[in-house]
Amino acid sequence: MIIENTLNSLMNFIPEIILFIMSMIVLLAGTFRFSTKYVFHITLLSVVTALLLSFQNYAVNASLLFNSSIIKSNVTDFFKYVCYFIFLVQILISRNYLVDKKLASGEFYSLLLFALLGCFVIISSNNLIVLFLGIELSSLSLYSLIALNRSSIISSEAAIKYFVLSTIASGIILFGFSYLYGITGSLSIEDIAKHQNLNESSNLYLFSYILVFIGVAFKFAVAPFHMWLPDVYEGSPLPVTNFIASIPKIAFFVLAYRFLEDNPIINNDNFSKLLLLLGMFSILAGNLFALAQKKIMRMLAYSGVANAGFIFLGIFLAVNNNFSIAAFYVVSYSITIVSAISIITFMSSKKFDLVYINDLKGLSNRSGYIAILLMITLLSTAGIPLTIGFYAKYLILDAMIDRGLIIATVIVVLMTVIGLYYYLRVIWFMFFERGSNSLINTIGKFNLFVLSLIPTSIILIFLFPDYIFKYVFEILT
Amino acid sequence: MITMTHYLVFSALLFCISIAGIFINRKNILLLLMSIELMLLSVNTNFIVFSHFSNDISGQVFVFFILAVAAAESAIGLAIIVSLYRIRNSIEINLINKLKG
Amino acid sequence: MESLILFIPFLLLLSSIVIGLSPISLNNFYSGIIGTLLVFVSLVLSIIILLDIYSAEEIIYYDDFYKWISVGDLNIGMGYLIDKFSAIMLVVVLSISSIVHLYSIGYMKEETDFKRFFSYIALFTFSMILLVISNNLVQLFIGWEGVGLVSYLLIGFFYKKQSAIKANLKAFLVNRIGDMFFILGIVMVYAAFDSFDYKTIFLNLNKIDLENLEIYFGLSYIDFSCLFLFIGAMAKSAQIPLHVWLPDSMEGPTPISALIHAATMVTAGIFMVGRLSPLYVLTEFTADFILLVGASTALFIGAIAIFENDIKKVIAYSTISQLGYMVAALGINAYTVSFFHLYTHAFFKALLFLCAGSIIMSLHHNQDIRKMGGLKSKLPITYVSFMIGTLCIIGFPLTSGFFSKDLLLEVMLYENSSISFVAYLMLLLAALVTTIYSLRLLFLVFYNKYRDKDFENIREQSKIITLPLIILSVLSIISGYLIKVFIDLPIFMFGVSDIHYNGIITFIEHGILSPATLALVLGFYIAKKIYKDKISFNFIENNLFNKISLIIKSKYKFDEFFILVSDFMKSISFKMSKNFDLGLIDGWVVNGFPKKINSLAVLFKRKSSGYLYHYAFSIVFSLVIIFGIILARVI
Amino acid sequence: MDIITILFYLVTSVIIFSSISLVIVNNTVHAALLLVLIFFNSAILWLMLKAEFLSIVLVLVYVGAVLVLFLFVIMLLDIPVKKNSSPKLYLLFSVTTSLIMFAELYMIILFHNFSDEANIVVSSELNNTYEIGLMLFTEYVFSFEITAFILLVAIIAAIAINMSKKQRSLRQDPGKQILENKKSRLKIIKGDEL
Amino acid sequence: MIENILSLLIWIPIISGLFLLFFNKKIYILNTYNIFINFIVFILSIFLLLSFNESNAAFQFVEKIEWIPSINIFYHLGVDAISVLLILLNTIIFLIVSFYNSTLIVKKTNQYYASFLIANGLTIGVFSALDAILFYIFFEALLIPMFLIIGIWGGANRIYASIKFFLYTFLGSILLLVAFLYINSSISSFSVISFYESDFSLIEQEWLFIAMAIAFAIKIPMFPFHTWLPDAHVEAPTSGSVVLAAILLKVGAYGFIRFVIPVVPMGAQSLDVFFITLSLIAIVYVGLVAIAQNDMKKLIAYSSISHMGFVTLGFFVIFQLFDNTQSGSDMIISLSGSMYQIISHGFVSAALFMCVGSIYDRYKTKKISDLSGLLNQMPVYSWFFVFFALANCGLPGTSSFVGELLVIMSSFKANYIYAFFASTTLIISAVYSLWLVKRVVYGEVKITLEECIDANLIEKILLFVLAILVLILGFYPDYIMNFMNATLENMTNNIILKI
Repeated sequence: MIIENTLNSLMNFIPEIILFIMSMIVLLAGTFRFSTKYVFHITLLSVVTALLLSFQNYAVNASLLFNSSIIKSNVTDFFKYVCYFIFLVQILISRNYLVDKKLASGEFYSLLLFALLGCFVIISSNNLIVLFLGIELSSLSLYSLIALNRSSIISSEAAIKYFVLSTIASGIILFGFSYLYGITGSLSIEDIAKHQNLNESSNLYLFSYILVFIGVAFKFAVAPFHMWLPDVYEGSPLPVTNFIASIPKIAFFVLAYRFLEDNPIINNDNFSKLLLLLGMFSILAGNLFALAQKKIMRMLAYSGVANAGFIFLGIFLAVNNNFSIAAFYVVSYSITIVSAISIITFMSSKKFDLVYINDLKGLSNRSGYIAILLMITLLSTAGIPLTIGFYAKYLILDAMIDRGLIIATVIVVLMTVIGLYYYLRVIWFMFFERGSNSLINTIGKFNLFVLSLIPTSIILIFLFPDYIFKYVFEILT
Repeated sequence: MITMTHYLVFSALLFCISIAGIFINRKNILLLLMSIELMLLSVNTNFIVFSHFSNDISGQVFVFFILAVAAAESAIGLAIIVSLYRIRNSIEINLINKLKG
Repeated sequence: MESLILFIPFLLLLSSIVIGLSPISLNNFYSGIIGTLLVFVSLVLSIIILLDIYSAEEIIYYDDFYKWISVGDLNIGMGYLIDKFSAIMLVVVLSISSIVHLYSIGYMKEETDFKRFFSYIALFTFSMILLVISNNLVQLFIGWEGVGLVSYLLIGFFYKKQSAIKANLKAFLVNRIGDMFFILGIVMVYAAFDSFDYKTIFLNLNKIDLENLEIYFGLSYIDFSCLFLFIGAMAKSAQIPLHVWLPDSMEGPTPISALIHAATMVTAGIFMVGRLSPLYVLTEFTADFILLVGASTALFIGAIAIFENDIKKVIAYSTISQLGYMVAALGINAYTVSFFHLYTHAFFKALLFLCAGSIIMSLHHNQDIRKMGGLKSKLPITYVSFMIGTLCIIGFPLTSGFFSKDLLLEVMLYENSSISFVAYLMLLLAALVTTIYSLRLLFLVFYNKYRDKDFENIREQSKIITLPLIILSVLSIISGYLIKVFIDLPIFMFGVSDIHYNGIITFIEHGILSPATLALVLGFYIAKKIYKDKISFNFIENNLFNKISLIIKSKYKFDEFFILVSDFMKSISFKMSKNFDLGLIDGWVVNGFPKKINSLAVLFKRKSSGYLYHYAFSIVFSLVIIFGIILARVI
Repeated sequence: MDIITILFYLVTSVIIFSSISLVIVNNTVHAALLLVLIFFNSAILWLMLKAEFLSIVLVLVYVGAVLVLFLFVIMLLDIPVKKNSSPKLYLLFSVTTSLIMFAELYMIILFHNFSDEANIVVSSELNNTYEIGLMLFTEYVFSFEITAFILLVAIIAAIAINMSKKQRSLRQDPGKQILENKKSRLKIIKGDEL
Repeated sequence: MIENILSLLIWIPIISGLFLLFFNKKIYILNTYNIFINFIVFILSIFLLLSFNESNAAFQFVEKIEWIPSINIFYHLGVDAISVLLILLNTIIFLIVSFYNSTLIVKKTNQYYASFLIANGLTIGVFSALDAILFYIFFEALLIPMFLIIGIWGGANRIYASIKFFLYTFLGSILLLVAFLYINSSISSFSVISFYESDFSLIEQEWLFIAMAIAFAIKIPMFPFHTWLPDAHVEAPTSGSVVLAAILLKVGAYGFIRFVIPVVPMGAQSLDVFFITLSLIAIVYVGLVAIAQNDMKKLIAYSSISHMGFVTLGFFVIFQLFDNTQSGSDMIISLSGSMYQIISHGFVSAALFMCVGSIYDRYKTKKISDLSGLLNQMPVYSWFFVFFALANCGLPGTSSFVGELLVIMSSFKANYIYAFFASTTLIISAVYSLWLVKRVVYGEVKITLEECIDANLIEKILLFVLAILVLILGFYPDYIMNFMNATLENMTNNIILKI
């Protein structure tokens, strides 16, 4: 029976299995000194295959696999699609960059696939053990990916910082897990949530949840747990940054969703206030720090901190199991930031790393097209209408006002205005300043096409958002 | 009589010491790694305590996995430290602040 | 007949537009002729209308051309109200205008901007007509501002001359001060009667419970509104202290001075008060105020003319002084009398200005009377005309000025109040002053010897210049004999029933025997002795007299006062712009807050160390704080 | 005071003291050895909690493998012993913070009403190792596989990070240094190229 | 087509503008294209005007499509008389600007034209949106083309000005969003029509009022929020200034009359004295500040602020008018006056900025102290300049007078002190306008140009058209007054019911 069960589970988990297998093939291909071209194509092939298979495998109803340790539902599938999409864009764009930086190798791509898989495991996990392993799988792959850039001082620094701090966060999460296990006597997330339903609230339960969510806050880089993010953004190779900025956020959002779904703790005054305050503080700190940044990645990192604050607000607002607001925010932010970092990746070349915002001066003279793409992306991050980011912020603000948090809303809104300044600074550098850096790479028709995918969808979704809204609302409410 | 609370307080203390170890230490990055091991040890102890007192083996299974992962983690950590040492010729923590602001 | 009224403004507007926008190929002369003809046709039309009005009793043309605004309960039309009063005014304005048009063809023939000039004066006449025929206050105001505008444009006609563009700005701004109050007055009237329409206002005058209206600063509502309206008139009709613009406005071409700054526009204030006389009779304070302003203007500004050396400015000051007479008459509710003086004054003052223009042309734009003299022989027609004008202004018996001024003084005397008696004395003194400066001008310009070079080349101007002078001379003399018409003018509620008018002969007799004649004779004596015979009197050397003359020569420092005020405002506005707007609001608040936030951000950035243990510590520290707070809340 | 209690206090106090000294010790080798001590004592503690398999694993894997790796790296890098020189204020602050944290955790644990001993069913029939094995290969087989991948990642990473195709070390080559001249050492580049 | 005319009006220029971004051809093709599109839009708006039934106070040409039903947002368009007039103003100004642009030489011409086309469509969207969020989206989106216009094609200090413009207006508008969301959370609709039917408590209304009023006060701009405008004007290219002054400021005014006053009249009523004071400060103080300016564009910008003070004054005195007279008629008069001022200022300021822009093109300076005696070198321009300067100071017969008169009238009925301060504008506006004329137009020539180019044919025609419009509006305001009457009557009735 167990074997049948396992076989059935394997069949349902086939896209991930394929990815597991393919990642090892990629590794082998790298080991046997295939040219990096093949490695890249195999990676691409494996992701596309997995994506196609997972389309075919789309689950309308939730099903539990591997003895209830894995859950597969339309929620997990939705987020996985987003991850696949993002990942595809990332690897397509980063190809030239990696070759230029001599990073393209079998182990790089396979580690990237492992990181992706780790995130998928987080997304699908229904058990603390699997969850922990997923977190570790993705984190360990990411530490290594950063450290792979051996020649760079800042990369190794970023790696060690990320490593140590992330491990602390894992430790904190685990500590919380241990208490949860102790209270409920179960490792199943569902059971843990149910336990809270059955019993009256216990303080230890609350505190272990807080421990877990501090860990989550760390992974989201919510202030004051955000310090690693700018350093990692700056230090790691751009494709890795691109990954770190987007896919783990989605994965950890799903984690938060799992932990809070059907769980009355979200209505707990202390817990929800904590989420609210962390979110607000993060918006405040992120925007404030981003103002002074001169390096583009650090600026994006701090903007990421601010956006993580918004995600926390979204989670805070997920009363009555309505996670759709936060989910929409996460998805919209992730694809936007991927677009931004991809564009920066694209512009960096062999001789030149796009580090300072100043380097973007006069970009529109050199390539108006890229400048417009970047502008759309940044406006979306800022939440200006005509972009998907507007709806993301809109939903949050709307829900906050529905909750009667007027003053908090006004503060958030004012912070958004401050935040707008540093996005505008990039835009004005690109469009208003004269002179342009001739080292910036602007060629590559196919890459330009890939790059324009996200900005186009940002605007298209703005114009016709209803399908997405309906879908997200349906699966996450 | 040694109760569950005794064990839990002990592991909490261990947890606090290990975390303090991470930020009190200013010189040697290897000590950081050791502190992390210590932290995981405290977590493991917690799990085992709960597993023991609730007579449920799954906590111990978790500990098994944590041990495995911790080993992998320290391997990667040490690898990073070695590579850091190669490029900077030092692993002093208070020299690692090229990324800041 | 009534439909003819539409043609008058139309023709004038047509004239203005056609001449103003005509291509360069249109000859200056012909365009002048076109303009003059159109005005002349209007004049003919207006005379027909006047005759029509007088053909029967109680004919009033009243209608709207079109609705200007109708919104809510508010209805403002563009229309006309022609009664005897406005019909006469119409004729006066159009006749002076057509004469000036004619004169200008000659006077302006060498100017490059000839057509612009004609376009302007046609526009002016249009605005003036709009003002005169208006049947509501808003239209009045539109005309009022329109004439002000053209006055502004014409004073600045020689736009390269700094003095001209200063003068026109000054004229406009001073008028604007008046306009501000004028519009407030209009609005006050509207607020009380809920209409701008004369008819509605006058009809409701009795229905409105005047007692019930608010009282501001101890003055009744009507007092206040009339006062504000009158302040508007003060600016337009150059009364103390808002007269300062008129002498400067002599920078404009001379025909303009005749048309706008003597005969028509400046009398708009008088006309307005006359128009609104039903309101003004309800006021007490304002009437006294008007009386005093008028009398003091007549006397004190007249006195300045004695010491003025610019021929046009002398006439300008005399205009102000004469306007003072009219205003003073308004102050005792003797509107017909005031209007009568307006009417006679229009002709002889226009005449004087045109003569001055002729002299100036002949002397190649020399306006300084100290350099003139003995022109009697060289410019005979001008001399005679000027003489007639002077006689009129000093009220020489049987000239028009005699009738109007004497009537005015008589009425003033008969008014039973102490204020009006003081005013009477002032006006009497003003008559003396008038005589002195007018004759001084006459003597200095035409008698004795020429005091500048090139006497030989001076010659009389062409017929096109002299013809208007002749026409106006005739009109100046005969216009006074229509006194009966004015005394019987019916539209004023309180006409001159107090005046015992027993026919023209009696009036003349009475007039000659009045104190005014004494003033005339005395003035003639003094002027002749000083300016013609160059005899110096002892009392001139008198210390007191010196002081007085110094005060008068300083023009009572009105200009300086206005400059002071404007400098003060300017410095305030500069200070506000720099310190408050750019400094406080923009610099400190609008840019200041972002700057503070930015410096805060930079500070944070600089303070962050980048050390791993600090990061770890901050994580743990936050955790401890969060735990602490929640523990405190839970327990 | 039964033997278990005495043992508990003995073991825990050893662990606590060694961990405190681990945190403040300067010599890395000493620290590693202290860690060995801690792990051994923990193994004893776990034995007391009837987790025989795990305590064996702890000794085997940690002491036998991980700490040897640590020692290996310590020896490899041969880092001179340097005194930990935290500023006093910072030290005070951090120690206080940790103490407060402990106090908070202590309170949290204390306030929770654990049903002590109520659940303890004395030793089931099956032995500990068997039970864990059963769980591992039935219920947690998926997790087990992932762990395999994690270890794979660790292997790849450890190799890839340090595998160098050419000499990248910053150690200076004296021969090269001697050959350098002023021109080759100083290269002027424009500010905006940075 | 007639049912979708609003959509056409919005999307034709936007889509053709987007097309233009990727369409860089010879300049005359671009010119023709640009003018052609603007002309089509203009014709459509004329068509809208003609087919609009002004006696019907309800919204007309309503289009309501489910856009995002899941969050209750509709693609809901519709116009009443106010919107129709503003749309017409908008299309006229953009047509004029498109002609004017064809006389200029700018870099990145296609993008320049595209920005204007997009701005055109978005503004029409602002004026015709009946869904609050749709309005907000257009309102915000409008910032982007203007931001780019100022930032890319602006003067030396353009970045500062454009950022200030963008951030400042964004700050305001995001508060507006908060207010909209709050309203939605209690009436669960974003439709303007249901906004009008909403019923909030006084304290709610006050806060909503503050949030919305700040947004629009920044946009209009009202007194303490005005400092972005001079900077933006000074740095913007001429056409940008024209659009900014003639259209964008009106968006703020439109917001007041569409969203603030009818939706939260009680809030407005309880704070009206404060806003009246601000308006009066704008009229007097900002007017005085305008006098001190040495940059022509700055001067006109400040004068715009001062004139907008009249608009807000007219909006906010209506409550006191109602208290004093208990009748809607005076309120209608006051609102009509403000609306008229809006329209009139659109034309006058547009013309003034065009004049200044052309002077700048020729003399390369906007400093008043550098210029003198323009009349000698470019007479046609100068006379237009004088004309519009006079119109700017509210000379009767020009359109500005009508609005000023009505507002002064209404404010007197509310309180004589308001009228007193409001009427000082007669002096102040005359001082700054005519002093400007005196220093710039009259006098002797200071800078002699090698070849002095007076207005070319297009410029002459444009200025002439504007002048004629100003005069027609000045002499025959009744058409527009009648046009708005039913709408305003309906609006005042609503307000009266709610207060």
